[in-house]
Amino acid sequence: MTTTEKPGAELPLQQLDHVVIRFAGDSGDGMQITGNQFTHTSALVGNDLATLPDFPAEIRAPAGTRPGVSGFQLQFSSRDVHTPGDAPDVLVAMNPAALAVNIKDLKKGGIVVANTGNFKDSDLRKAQLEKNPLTDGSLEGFRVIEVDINSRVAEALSESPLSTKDKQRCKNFYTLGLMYWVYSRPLEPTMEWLATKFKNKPELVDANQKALQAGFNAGDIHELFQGHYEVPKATDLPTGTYRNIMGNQALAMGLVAGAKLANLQPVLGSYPITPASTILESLAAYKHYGVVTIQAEDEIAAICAAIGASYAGALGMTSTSGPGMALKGEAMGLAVSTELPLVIVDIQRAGPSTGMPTKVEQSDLLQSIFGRNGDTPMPVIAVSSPTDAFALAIEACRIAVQYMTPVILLSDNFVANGAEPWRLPSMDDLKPFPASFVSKPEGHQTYKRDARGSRPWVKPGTAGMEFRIGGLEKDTDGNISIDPDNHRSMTDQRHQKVQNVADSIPTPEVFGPQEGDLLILGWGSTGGIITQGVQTAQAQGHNVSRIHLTHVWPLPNGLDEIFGRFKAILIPEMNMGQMTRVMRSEMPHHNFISYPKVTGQPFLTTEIVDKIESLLSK
Amino acid sequence: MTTTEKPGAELPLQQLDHVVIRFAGDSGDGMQITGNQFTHTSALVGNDLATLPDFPAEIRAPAGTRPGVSGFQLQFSSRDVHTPGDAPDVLVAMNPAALAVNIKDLKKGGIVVANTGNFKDSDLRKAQLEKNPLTDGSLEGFRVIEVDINSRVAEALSESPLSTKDKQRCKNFYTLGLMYWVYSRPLEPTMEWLATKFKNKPELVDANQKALQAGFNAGDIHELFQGHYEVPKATDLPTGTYRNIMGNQALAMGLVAGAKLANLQPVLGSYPITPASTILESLAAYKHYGVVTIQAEDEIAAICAAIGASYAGALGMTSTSGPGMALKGEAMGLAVSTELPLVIVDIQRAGPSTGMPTKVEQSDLLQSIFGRNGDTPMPVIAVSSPTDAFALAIEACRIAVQYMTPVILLSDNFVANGAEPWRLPSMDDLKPFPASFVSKPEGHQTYKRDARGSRPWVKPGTAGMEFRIGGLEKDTDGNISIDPDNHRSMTDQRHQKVQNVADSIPTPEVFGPQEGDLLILGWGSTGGIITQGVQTAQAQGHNVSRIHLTHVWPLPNGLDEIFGRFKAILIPEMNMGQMTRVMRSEMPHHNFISYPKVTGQPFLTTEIVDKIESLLSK
Amino acid sequence: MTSATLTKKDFQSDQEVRWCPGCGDYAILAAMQKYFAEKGARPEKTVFVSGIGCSSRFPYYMNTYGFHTIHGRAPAFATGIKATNPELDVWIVTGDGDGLSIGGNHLAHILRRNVDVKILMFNNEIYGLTKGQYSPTSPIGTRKKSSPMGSVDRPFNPVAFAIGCSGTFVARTVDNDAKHMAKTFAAADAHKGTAFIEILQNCVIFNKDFYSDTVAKPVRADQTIDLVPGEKMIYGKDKDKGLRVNGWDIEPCSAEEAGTWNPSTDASAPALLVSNMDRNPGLPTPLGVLRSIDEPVYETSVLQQIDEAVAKKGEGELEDLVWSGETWKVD
Amino acid sequence: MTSATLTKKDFQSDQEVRWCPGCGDYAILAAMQKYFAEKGARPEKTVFVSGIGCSSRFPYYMNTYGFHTIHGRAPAFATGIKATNPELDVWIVTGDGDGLSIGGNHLAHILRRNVDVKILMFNNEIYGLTKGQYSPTSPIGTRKKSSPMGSVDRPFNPVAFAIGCSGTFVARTVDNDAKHMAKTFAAADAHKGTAFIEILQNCVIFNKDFYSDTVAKPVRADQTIDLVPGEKMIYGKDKDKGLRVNGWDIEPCSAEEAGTWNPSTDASAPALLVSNMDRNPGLPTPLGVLRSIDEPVYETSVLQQIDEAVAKKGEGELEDLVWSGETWKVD
Ligand SMILES: Cc1ncc(C[n+]2csc(CCOP(=O)(O)OP(=O)(O)O)c2C)c(N)n1
Ligand SMILES: Cc1ncc(C[n+]2csc(CCOP(=O)(O)OP(=O)(O)O)c2C)c(N)n1
Ligand code: SF4
Ligand code: SF4
Ligand SMILES: [Mg+2]
Ligand SMILES: [Mg+2]
Repeated sequence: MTTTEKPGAELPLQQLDHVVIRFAGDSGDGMQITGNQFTHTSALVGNDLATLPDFPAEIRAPAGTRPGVSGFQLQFSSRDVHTPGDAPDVLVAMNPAALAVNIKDLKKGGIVVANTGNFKDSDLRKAQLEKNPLTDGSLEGFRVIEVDINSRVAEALSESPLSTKDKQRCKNFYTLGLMYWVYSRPLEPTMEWLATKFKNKPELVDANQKALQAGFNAGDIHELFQGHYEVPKATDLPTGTYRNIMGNQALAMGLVAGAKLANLQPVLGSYPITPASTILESLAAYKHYGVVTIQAEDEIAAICAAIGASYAGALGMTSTSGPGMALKGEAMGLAVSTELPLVIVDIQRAGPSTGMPTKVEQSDLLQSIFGRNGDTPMPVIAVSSPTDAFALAIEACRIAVQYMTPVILLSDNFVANGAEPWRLPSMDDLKPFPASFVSKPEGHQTYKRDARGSRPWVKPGTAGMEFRIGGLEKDTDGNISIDPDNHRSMTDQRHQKVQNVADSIPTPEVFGPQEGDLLILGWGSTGGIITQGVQTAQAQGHNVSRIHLTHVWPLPNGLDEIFGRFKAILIPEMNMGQMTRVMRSEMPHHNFISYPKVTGQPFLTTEIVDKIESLLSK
Repeated sequence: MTTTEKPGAELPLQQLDHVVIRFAGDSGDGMQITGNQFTHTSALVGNDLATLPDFPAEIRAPAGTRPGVSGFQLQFSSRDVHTPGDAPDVLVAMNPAALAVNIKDLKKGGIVVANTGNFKDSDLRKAQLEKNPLTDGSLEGFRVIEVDINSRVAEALSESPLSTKDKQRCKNFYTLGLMYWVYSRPLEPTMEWLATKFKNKPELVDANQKALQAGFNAGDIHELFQGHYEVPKATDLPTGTYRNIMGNQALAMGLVAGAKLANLQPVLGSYPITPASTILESLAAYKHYGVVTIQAEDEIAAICAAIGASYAGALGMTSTSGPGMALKGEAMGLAVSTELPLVIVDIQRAGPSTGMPTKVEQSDLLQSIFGRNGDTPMPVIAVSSPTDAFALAIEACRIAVQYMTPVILLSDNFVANGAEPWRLPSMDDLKPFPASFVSKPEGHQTYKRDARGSRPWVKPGTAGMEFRIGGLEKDTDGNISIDPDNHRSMTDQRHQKVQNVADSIPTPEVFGPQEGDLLILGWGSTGGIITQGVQTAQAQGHNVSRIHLTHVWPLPNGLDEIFGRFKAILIPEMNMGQMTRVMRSEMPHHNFISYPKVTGQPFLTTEIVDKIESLLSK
Repeated sequence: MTSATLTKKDFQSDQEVRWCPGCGDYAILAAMQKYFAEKGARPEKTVFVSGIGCSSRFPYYMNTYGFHTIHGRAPAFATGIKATNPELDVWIVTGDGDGLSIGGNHLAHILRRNVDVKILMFNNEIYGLTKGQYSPTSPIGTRKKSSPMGSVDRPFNPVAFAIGCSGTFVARTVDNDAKHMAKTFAAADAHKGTAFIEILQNCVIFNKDFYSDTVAKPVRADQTIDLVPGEKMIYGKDKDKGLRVNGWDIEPCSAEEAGTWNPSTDASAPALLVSNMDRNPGLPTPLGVLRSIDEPVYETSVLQQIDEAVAKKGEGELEDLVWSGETWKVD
Repeated sequence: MTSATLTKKDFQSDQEVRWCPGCGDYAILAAMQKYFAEKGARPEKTVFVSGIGCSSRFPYYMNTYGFHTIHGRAPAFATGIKATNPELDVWIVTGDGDGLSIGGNHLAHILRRNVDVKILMFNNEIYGLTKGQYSPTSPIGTRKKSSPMGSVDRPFNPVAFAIGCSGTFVARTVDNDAKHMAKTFAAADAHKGTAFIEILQNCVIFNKDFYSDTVAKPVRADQTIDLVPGEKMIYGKDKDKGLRVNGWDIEPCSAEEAGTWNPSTDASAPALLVSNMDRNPGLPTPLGVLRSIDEPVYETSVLQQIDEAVAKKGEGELEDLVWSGETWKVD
């Protein structure tokens, strides 16, 4: 069956360090599957990689229209990779709309693979194009490979018993085969995947496998390409067992793991919202781990149910995005006041208001730290990549349980839907932090603090420990108090407890020179791009360093000393400068430079590199 | 009827500059009426003054208990007064609970007037006192005047047809008469007030007037006091017509005036909450001014109804306190995104969560500036005193209408319930800022900006201008857009528009030396106390200045230059340092010193003075 | 503006409609545009207010004033709009998630207040826009993304909910019957007060044909009854089935024995009785007007009080406002 | 812990009760403490959850576990508590403002989900804690601080609301009748699922004796009917008045002709019919059990699915969680 032994032996084979490829087509064209298969196969051949799907904002926009375009970008590399890549090297465009929407991102001199079968006049009209971009000269400067995929698939499947319509649905596997040839990937993994996927529909297995093979063969036979490429396996990847994982998936698993490590039942209260809904959906499938998911009537009920769960002795959790966060402020205050553990997940999207639900932004930072009535401090940590989401979900659980506090876990659209290979942690890497419940009345006080500043947790059901709590100010015994000194003291204690979290986290490492002119500070999902950008700039000989903040509130210890070693600290962030504001207010004596980007799109590596260059040349 | 001509001529009459007096008794004792009458009379004799009632947290705690104590403090003076005073010079205690709760505040050497008629064993028990403080030596250092007010009133009213119980309800007027004697006030204003108040119950008029007169006479006759006092009329008060006004009352009037000046109908959506409810209640009584009040089902509905009103062409308003503010964040974002005028009033109280609803705090500042998802800027202004509330409510309306933006108007418990004489503005002082509506389609775009950065306002009902708006990102035409450049541009425009407000406000004045070692920065209700404290410190020869911020976001122009003239800027505030944080993040190069107070109580003048001394002696 | 007759097209906005091909929302939109042309509506007098959801995109497609607000709060915005300008013809579009999940309370309160707005709830028993989680109207056992083993939450019956909130007009129609929609829109429009219409709507992507047993075209005649005020309760392809009351209950009978439908009785119990028929195997799903009573309209009373206050105290002037209370002079 | 018999006193907490002297809340508290002693409740197994309001201070005074949460959200907290530990006996205390104004949606949703909690709504037709504004249960025309010319909002009927939300147990009692309260608490307690009890409660400060025409002691016997499942609908000081059904209506009759009360019919219409009797001059105000049906309990189903999942897939281990999906090796 396979002919992948010596792929395209006649044509020149060129080695590449890394490639960025984007598949784009109509929502119905199966681009997500194509992308995922390419990813999977590339992982198996040993590349490092990162991916980013780009779903249309509409559920199903009319076929062939620009809003209906669905995309999937991946970068695969023979070295460590931190982002899905800036500009694609190759754009696969299944129709004119896909071409029109994506062409502006393609690298100069990049390859366009266009399915000419879908470039009829009617197709151009649906894409609101007056002329055919394949012929009007607008693609000058790119290498355009035209393939009538529709016809080729029809030919390849002429013997198949499938209907014409169903045959055409195999187009994406033909396309995938073609790209496998171009980048010298084996067909077997996808062949196997098809066999399993459609195991009850042999005619579908057959047709899709045939299409895949036909696409692969076409590279060679039709001499569409002047040559093809190889991206050797990455050699700097740590050894271990890997799987590919998306950000929200990893985050959900981290929440289950975190609760397990705390020896608590995870109870999620959530209300669907893009791009957080998949956390609720993932957790709903973990029932055999004892996970309870409550799909609440709104975001307020969701967090209140989670607080109720924590009150009852579980680990309460809630997941949402910006508009939902805005609704949870009052209840967060109650969790702060009653000092119950709680994990609040915010998958940020572009605001203000409903904003651009499918676009990325980091603009909920200030809301997370300050968006509540009263002096109401709460730890905030931020996820930098899909795999980081697993680790930080556990970290959020740890802080919540050890400090009896609500914790905000920030992620964003970019991380949530992005994917990367995950080196599976061994069980020894996961340190338990079991919660303890008090059951003896002797010496117990509801708000008596331990060395961390944390209060004891009593589980209702425990005889002799009956107590009442609430959101009114209270004294150490838990009784309502309006005594002025008590309020000052309790306010201080709540503040101090959150500050104490800093003592439980490491000072972040500086990568690159330990002192110098410029330090780039990243937080959340800018982390990967900053890494890539700084590495590039360093390779170009620039004296620049980087640091990444995982814990954004309280700030880790030692930052002041580190910042003191640099003349300037640049903070790229996808908002109007929110982290810069936090830094200035905490350490006004350092020179922070804000580098905001508010387009709803992640930074490009080149933007980081250019900024570094311009700052260092001043 | 009156004998006030030569009050207590036999006893020495001493002149005082100012006096602080606190009336304290059971909720049912009528202390608020007593205090208000004293205030009214003092205003009429020409004193300047400021008052602060102190209501119990409970609606009606059991009689005689500590939680049931109701208090009213006022400062009256022959000079300009900025606060109700630190420690009272005189404490009138109608029962042991009132004494126990308030004695700690009394000035050293101050006078206690105690109603011994209520110091029976049962009364002491209700107040949870084991010994009688009048006899156990605990009042050493104070001048204690014991009067059995119960018996004296009974005697004075022996001829009255009232029941014994009703006679006893005249106790507060007896007490008031006594204090009138001590401070040489005329009885007429209160006599007249009683005559009007009970005009249909002549026996009540008679009894209360008799009690008042008897109390007044008692000062003389019984030689309870070694002398009495006079506080001459203030001579530094601007001429004009005055009335006494409470903060929330003034604020409500300001909202009506602001809407009138904008030529718009005021529509308030509100949900009751302490200490903001009286704004809703005041506005509900202004129906003949065209005010619509919607008592909504919750704070979210309240703000949404207000936004709906603005959408329909009225001036939408909403009033609440901290927990309610926390709920409004999402809707505020919509108002920012759709750029509709809106006034959001937050009467701050002590948090976090339900906190201490009847106690004061300024801890909603950061929530007001930052508590929303996305980059969602909004002007914030803060009221410093009861009369200032009128002016700033108008200012909030002006900004909202001229800049098509929601505006947050911050006040607090201290201002809301405090009162002071208000020099009534003339109509010429109130400058109109009429709103204009667009009705011509030519050249119109929904988000086309004028010189201020503000967009045009179209009233539904206008033919030919039909348009759709919402919370999704949109372009200048108002059409939904996810274009990256458009989002950057609109985000910038929203940001810039709010910054532009700074150009419409004056740079605040520095009082005292224009440069030096120390500048005290006040915002909101710390203003009065800082004024008083700085004046005191200046009088003591300290080189210290002060500045007050009315507009807390955006900051007024010129501050940077002003701050540059001082070595340090001290920021006293009733929170954990929120304004200090804002200042540092905006102008990190100045030396801001935070002076937080979080006891649920306002600063004392002495605390300001002491802090100044300690900083300047360093 | 002259009141030239407008056509359906005049109510189509210039925005591209972006629902999934085949979505029931298209039919509702078309029916509404047609109805607006027929009733002789003025675009400038009309405001469509919505929350968030596929259904809530509706206002963008009507060439009238429109406000796409935030999730669940449309009734609150509409209350503010009507209290400001009762002349505006305000229509709310909401979904089963927008209106009954996050927005249930605002829906309840506008119903009890009886604000003069028309509410269209597109009930597809699913959250469409967030890609297919079960909703508060999904039956127990619904297997969707967030309920892989089936939902365990008992659903609301939207019309019963509206009746419990003492709604003054409650009706039900379906996206596949343009005539019935038009008739129901007209009945709601004629009502003075809050009119609530549940529209059963097909979400072809996430909950395709959920109504195939009841209001789908092939079975509709036999599985539903159109309740028309003052008419006999008769249904069936051959108009041969009837309903009648028996004690606390409603029961099937022959067409001859059928009772007469009255949605305007003092008590709302009959409305609830019929609205709960779906639960009952032998009985048809009710469509049509379930409840219709006259009650005071909120914004009318609000404005009446203002008029009364003005009549009594005179129109308040800025000067009177400031120069009020007990005053004194300092010279 | 031994299960020694506890007395009423054992359910009194050490906190000083701070309602106004004369407030109806005292009587409800006493009745509850007495009932808890009589039912042999265990303090440690009991949780009182409340929102904000005078009524919501209740948990502080019960010597059990208690959670005084935020305004209107008690049902959501309670849902989280029950989904975590169904063994706990959870009672919600709320007011007409807390439960029907800001909290209406959560109340509606807990009712439809049928979480096994008991809800006591103290209805004094006023916001007590915020000092006397009209509430969503105040009749039109109520003149209070925020409605100087009388309120214009039509009120909710709490029991009708609960029925519209398909509540499985709905009852009404009054603070001045200790016996009736005890009986109603017991009936609610015996119900498996959400039990909603409206308690008419006298706010002596802001809405004194609002119920003087109906449930006040002097008129109660003649102005109210105690609806007891399975018993004849008879009332009056002399037990001489009756009620019976006639078509869509309920009507007065002699005691002999009275019908039998059944709150457990398939449809909830009879419950709504009687719950709306107050509106009707000739008919008595209903007290007692208006609705009582058996339906699946939310948290039972939640936990059952977990058990099923475990039975099918085995108890999930940390190791399995991480080592899932398609993996590959890098050596
Ligand atoms: C505050 C907030 N929470 C959640 C969401 C996400 N959200 C948008 S629409 C929707 C549900 C829509 O369901 P429905 O009202 O039934 O509309 P449909 O799409 O089915 O027409 C949800 C949960 C949001 N936009 N805002
Ligand atoms: C978010 C929020 N909004 C408003 C309030 C103010 N508030 C406290 S209790 C209450 C109403 C209470 O009415 P009800 O539930 O009837 O209780 P009652 O005092 O009458 O027993 C209100 C509006 C609050 N505490 N929190
Ligand atoms: S997801 Fe469903 S409801 Fe939404 S547009 Fe598509 S078919 Fe219609
Ligand atoms: S205000 Fe009313 S409800 Fe509240 S404690 Fe007092 S009497 Fe009871
Ligand atoms: Mg829906
Ligand atoms: Mg109440």
